[in-house]
Amino acid sequence: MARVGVFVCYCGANIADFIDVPAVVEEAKKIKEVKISVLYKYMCSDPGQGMIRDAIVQNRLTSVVVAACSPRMHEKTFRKALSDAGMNPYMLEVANIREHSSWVHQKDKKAATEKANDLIRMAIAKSIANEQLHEISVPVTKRALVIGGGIAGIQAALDIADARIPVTLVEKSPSIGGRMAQLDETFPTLDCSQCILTPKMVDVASHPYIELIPYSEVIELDGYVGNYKAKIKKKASYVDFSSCTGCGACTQKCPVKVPNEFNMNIDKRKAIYTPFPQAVPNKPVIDATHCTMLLKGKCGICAKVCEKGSINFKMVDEVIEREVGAVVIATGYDLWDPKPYEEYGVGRYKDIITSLEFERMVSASGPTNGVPIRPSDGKVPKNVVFIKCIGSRDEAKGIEYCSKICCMYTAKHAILLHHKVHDSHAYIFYMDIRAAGKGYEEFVKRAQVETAATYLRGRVSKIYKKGDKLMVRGEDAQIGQVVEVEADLVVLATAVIAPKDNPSLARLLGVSYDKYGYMSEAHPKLRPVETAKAGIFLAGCTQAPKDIPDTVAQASACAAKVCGLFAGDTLKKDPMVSTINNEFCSGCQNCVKVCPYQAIVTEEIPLGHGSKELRTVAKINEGVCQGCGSCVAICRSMAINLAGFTDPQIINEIVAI
Amino acid sequence: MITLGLLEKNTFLEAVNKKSGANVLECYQCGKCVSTCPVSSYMDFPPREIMQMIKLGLKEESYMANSMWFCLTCSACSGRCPREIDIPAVMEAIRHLAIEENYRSENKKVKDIRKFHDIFLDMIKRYGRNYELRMMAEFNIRTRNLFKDMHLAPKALLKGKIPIGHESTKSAKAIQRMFKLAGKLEKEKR
Amino acid sequence: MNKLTYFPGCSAHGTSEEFDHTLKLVMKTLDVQMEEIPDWNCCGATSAHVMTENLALALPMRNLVLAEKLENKTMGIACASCYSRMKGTKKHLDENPEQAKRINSTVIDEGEYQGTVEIKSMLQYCFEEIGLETIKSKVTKSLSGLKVACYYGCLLTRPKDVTQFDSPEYPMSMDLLMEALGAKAMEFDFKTECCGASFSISNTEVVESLTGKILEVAKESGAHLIVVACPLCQSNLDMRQPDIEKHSGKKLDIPVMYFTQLMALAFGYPEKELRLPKHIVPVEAALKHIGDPVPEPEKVKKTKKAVEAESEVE
Amino acid sequence: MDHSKQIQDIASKLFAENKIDYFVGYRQNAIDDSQVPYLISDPAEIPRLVFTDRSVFNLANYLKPEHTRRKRVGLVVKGCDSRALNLMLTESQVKRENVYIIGICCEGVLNEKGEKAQNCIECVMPDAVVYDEMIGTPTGKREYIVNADIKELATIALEKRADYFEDIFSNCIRCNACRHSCPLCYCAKCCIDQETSTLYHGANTSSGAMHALMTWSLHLAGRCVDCRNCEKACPSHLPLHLLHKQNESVIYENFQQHLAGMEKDDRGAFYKYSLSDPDDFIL
Amino acid sequence: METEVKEAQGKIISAENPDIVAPADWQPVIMGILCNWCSYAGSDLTGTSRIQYPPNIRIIRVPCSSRVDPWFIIKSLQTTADGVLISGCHPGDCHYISGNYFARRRFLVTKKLLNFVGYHENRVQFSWVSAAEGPKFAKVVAKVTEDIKKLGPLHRYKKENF
Repeated sequence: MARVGVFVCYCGANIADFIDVPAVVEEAKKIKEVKISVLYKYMCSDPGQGMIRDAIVQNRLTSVVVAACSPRMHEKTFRKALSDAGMNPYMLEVANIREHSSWVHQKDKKAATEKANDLIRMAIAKSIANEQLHEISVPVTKRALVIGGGIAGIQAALDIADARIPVTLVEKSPSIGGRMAQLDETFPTLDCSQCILTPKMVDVASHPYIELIPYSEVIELDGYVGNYKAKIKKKASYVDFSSCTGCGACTQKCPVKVPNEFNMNIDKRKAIYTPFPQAVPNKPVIDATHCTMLLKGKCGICAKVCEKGSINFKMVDEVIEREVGAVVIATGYDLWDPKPYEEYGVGRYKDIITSLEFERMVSASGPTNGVPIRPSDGKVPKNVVFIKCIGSRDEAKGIEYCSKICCMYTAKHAILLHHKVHDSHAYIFYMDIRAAGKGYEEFVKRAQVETAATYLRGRVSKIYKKGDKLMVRGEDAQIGQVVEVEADLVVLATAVIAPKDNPSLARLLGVSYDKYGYMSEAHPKLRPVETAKAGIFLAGCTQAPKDIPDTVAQASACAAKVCGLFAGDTLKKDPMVSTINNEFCSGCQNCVKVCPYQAIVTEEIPLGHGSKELRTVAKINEGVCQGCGSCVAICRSMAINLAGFTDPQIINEIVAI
Repeated sequence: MITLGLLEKNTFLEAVNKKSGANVLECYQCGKCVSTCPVSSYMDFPPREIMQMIKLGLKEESYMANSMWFCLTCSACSGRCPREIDIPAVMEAIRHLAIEENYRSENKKVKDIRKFHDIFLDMIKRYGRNYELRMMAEFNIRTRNLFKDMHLAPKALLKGKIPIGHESTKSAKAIQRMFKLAGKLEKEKR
Repeated sequence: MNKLTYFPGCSAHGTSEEFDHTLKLVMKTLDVQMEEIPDWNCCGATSAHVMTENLALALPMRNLVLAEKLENKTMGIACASCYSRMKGTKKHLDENPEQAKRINSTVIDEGEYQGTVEIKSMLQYCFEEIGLETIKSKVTKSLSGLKVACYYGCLLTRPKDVTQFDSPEYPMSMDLLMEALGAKAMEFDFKTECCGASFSISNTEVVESLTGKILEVAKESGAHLIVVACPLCQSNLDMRQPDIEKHSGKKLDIPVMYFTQLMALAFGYPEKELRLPKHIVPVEAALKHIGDPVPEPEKVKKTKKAVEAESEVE
Repeated sequence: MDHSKQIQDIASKLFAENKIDYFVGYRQNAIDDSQVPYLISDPAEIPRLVFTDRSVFNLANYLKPEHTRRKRVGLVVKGCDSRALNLMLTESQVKRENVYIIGICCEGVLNEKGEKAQNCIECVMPDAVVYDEMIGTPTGKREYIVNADIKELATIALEKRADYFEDIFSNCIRCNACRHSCPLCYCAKCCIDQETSTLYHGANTSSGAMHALMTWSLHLAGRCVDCRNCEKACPSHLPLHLLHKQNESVIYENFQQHLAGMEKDDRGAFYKYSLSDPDDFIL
Repeated sequence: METEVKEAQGKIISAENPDIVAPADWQPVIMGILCNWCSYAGSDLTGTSRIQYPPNIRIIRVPCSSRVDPWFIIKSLQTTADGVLISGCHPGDCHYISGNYFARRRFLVTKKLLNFVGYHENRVQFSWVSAAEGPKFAKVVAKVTEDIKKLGPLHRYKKENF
């Protein structure tokens, strides 16, 4: 006979004001299994938990029902109280009478009370069918996988490796460095991006605990926290990295010229190339979509000039496997294509460029040797108009959110423009200046005062051509007048968006993503680096737009999380997993098909007691099982059950009202 | 100086939102409408400022402004608005509210514009269709500016640009009935 | 033979008779039978919606109800203002059936409103229903050598959710149509800037400044003439030109023609059918450019290789 | 349609070559002109094997796991039977190497009244889809026809339909013959018989029957091949096909025209999904 | 299979059995089965945002909408509930990757089958409510409650209870 204790919480006034709590307590007493039913102001407080502990011992309770706030809030708290009293913590059920009753039926106390009664009845009925469960412990593979070799991935990999935990760093492009490598100088200190980034890149390459796999992608991830198995596709580079010395003879002699994506297609690179001079690893790869040898079997000059014989046109993609315990996603960001701004003539006017194109132009190692030019005629511009919020904060054409970094880098661009072209002038159309950060407002002031950039508050409405100038029309709300600026060059601060591959990567990794394609963190405030999937973490812009300091901070936080995860030899896991009753399993294996985690395998068991003949049944890997219950619902013979949510428990709830 | 009290219930904002179907609160004052608007420089308050005035509940000031009378309903602003606010509908809503509540601007231009529209509607009421020369003439008579555009008239007439005769719908009665019933509907609404 | 319900609008029988006339010629060549809505009335533009909501809906509704009685369910509208009023009204009525019922009571003598007529501007009709290929096939006299600036005005493509046609910022349908006739459409930034039509009588000062800017930019684009698809645009741009020249001191002298006039010309109708004398700014000089030698487009040096995904080989 | 001779020849051959231990076919019933399933292990009984348009039963039901685990069986299957067999193979209930399948290109069988049976009129696949040896000329897949009965029922008023089905369910005597006659009901222990569920599935009442039959039909949804063994077995003559055909039509219409057992390794509509599945019924 | 909802003066007539009439203030019981990660979290958010909705729903927490076996629905209708609402994560957002896609198929077939044997289609409803959609949850519950209130008490198969 079950002996249930019911503990009803006032939650201060939160519950008591809208539910007749004493009546609820009395109602619960009418159920014959209920041995004690009491109320208290704050069940979650120490005295409240003490009440539960005492009642368990005194009344020899077999299960406990707490009627309080959502189980998502305090289930863990109360479970701990149960185990402190020597009871199996999973004999607890929480009736959610706050979020589900008192807070949502504040105008009808009677109905709210009735509902609370029912919710408690359901919880009591369920708790009677509860079973004793025990935490599962699983072993851990102490190796981390970092996806993406931008500054976020680099920082995370270095921090984890410094804790002497092996790291596999996978980068999609031929070199690590990411977006930061494309930048000229960085706000708010104007230190050169290359100067602070390249030493870290070299550290990655030489770190004994880091395995760098460039020009490759993660294509599959199986397993679960502590025990992931990743498949990594190494794209064919057609260059044997082990023998290549990076002398560069091949790239010099290659006759095929291709738009250079690292320089935003402003200049050309070769079909065999290293993305930029400081690339790590500094080994070239062949772009198979443009190499005439690979396309038509003609040329092969690179192979002829290579003294080491490192060129191998027969190389194919290779899939390698790595067992890892944790994953850090650091896939960075893309920039929004401003095509929808038809009123600006984007696409029609060559002298409208994006901010990253400008960044490459002013970069000393960039395609124009650090001098901004007009793409239409190659002249150095004097009047440059910068327009912020292109795509950002624009529901109609772009995205709703603020891209966070544009205010700062536009101020930087104004300063850089002044550095490179002394007799130039920068006009900046803005809506708001968002400069919250250490040294940021001071930096904007520098742009406004030292550089004397003209800030005009208003969104630009139209750009049209007049002679060889572009007329930029917008309101300056400060003076309440429409102004037109004669521009030589217009720079659009395009929005930061999630990489377009993010959703497919998220699905592959089994983590969720938001409507913009950014990876979702487990909690926006309290768990900002974890995903909802245990053992997978987020660093940098893959989660939301961020500047470099924030990105680095989050990457280091990821590293701390990974190190924490790997601190012990095993992991503890909730016991809410599926179990199979072999007696009923007919071995149809449909459950294997629906399991999203490949947690179900088959095994051969004796046909009967002592029988030599075997039959096939399903078997659940409880380390892998996440407890979704898909298999339970499709098992026709009810051979599978999900601990904590068994059929009897749920049916008890249904019929309890 | 305007003193802003406790805005307990901004009835003006509610009325404008209801009539226009837009939500003025969405405006974040980027000013793209102002530089888009071909006539914003003629307005007392350009669209952006009107939006803010509605938010502040400045009813009289809005009604007495000439902005909504200058709005050409060309929809350029709403097409470019990053928050997709139907600004012409907001302008139209203020205009209709001002008419309903009998606010009359003393601004000469506004008076002219209103007069023109009155004549136009009168023309339709009488003939069912519109007749440009007659309209132009009547407008000039009513605005006591007999010779406005007269230098254009001979040339236009000479070139057959503006025909002398005019036509009307056969069932002018139906149109008159429509005017009467529509007017009644307008009153019922209030 | 295609059938088309036709709503000419007040100007077609007034100031823009040449538009109406050439439109009918063009449609004849294109094998479209136009049926004018019997006893149509003014749509109310540009005054009804300014003053009263109900009347602004009732006037177009009467026309819609009359049009629904005809067999054909596609309606072509010549004037952009009428087009915008009618299509906007239809959209509003369809979205607010209750109000539609109320407004219907004012024109109930004509019948019940169903909402079955599809509304297109004549430009849209030519572009979407007839198609450039058919139009091209009817061209007997190519307009090559003629450079035109296509001016759409505000209401042909705006608001986008009402018109559902072309880009509201940089439309290309008329440009493509002109190219099909052999003319060259110039890059023209003020395609959809407003000309201030509704103030053409009441507030000429505004109109002059707006049209002045449009004409200036059109002139700068190198066009010989401006092509329009709306009577109000035409009369504003054409009639106000002498005044603008006088006030600004700048010589403009750029004629403004309807796209149908040029279509008629290309289809082989004689010039007198275009009713050219009705234009305030003389057209004849501009039309002399037809047949001007067209510079050959620059030959691509390595045609074959240029096609290959942007890559080039030294 | 009379393939008796061919079947007898094949059976003889199989026994002679020692390829099978058992042969399952049909024999004439002694009391009327109907046929009953016939399992033989002795070649001497081969002459009693027949196959005509009276061979209505689905013999795949004779292949529950214990049969083929040790013994090799020769089996006659029509189109629908073969689809059931296909599913059983996919669901690992039959060892393919231990079964010799004689597939029939079926021309349709008769009902008790001697007319062509409804499921044969509406049959989508008369030819066997899995076989070692084929008898007859294949005519191929036919167009899917929505069952005439459910089409008719869908048109009548809700409360009338509810009455109709309450009648059906109250006539169920819970003998479980339907389940035992179904080749796809091979579970070691049916959920309806289990301790945990008997508590809730109810007693022999219309309510209990409703629950049991609905659950049963949902377990067969996307798997039922419309052989109507269940209906033939039902002593109360309940129109059990209604439930199955209803599910089948919903699945066919909404889930890429899925039909049970048509392809090898297809497990049924509930064990896969498409991103484009209907979503409009969800708020 | 659309069926009209009958209305009578001041009374509610059961959609499935016109003989059953309930008073106008009759309150249905609705069984709500919510997935833990999206809809249950969403319903918690409704609570924390204090958005009010009708009190007729009784909520059961399951890990995922794919845990919902159709017989839970049938059982609810047979025993305690006048209607059932099942809610899960939006397609693509399932915490368990694909659970809701499998569930969606079962739900459609179950809903149609129940309608076929004589339950009004509004008795069983489904929704996708994310953890962020507190207001949507309230809206969904209000709609479902209103729908089911119109249908009147569910009487069939209940007389014998179980």
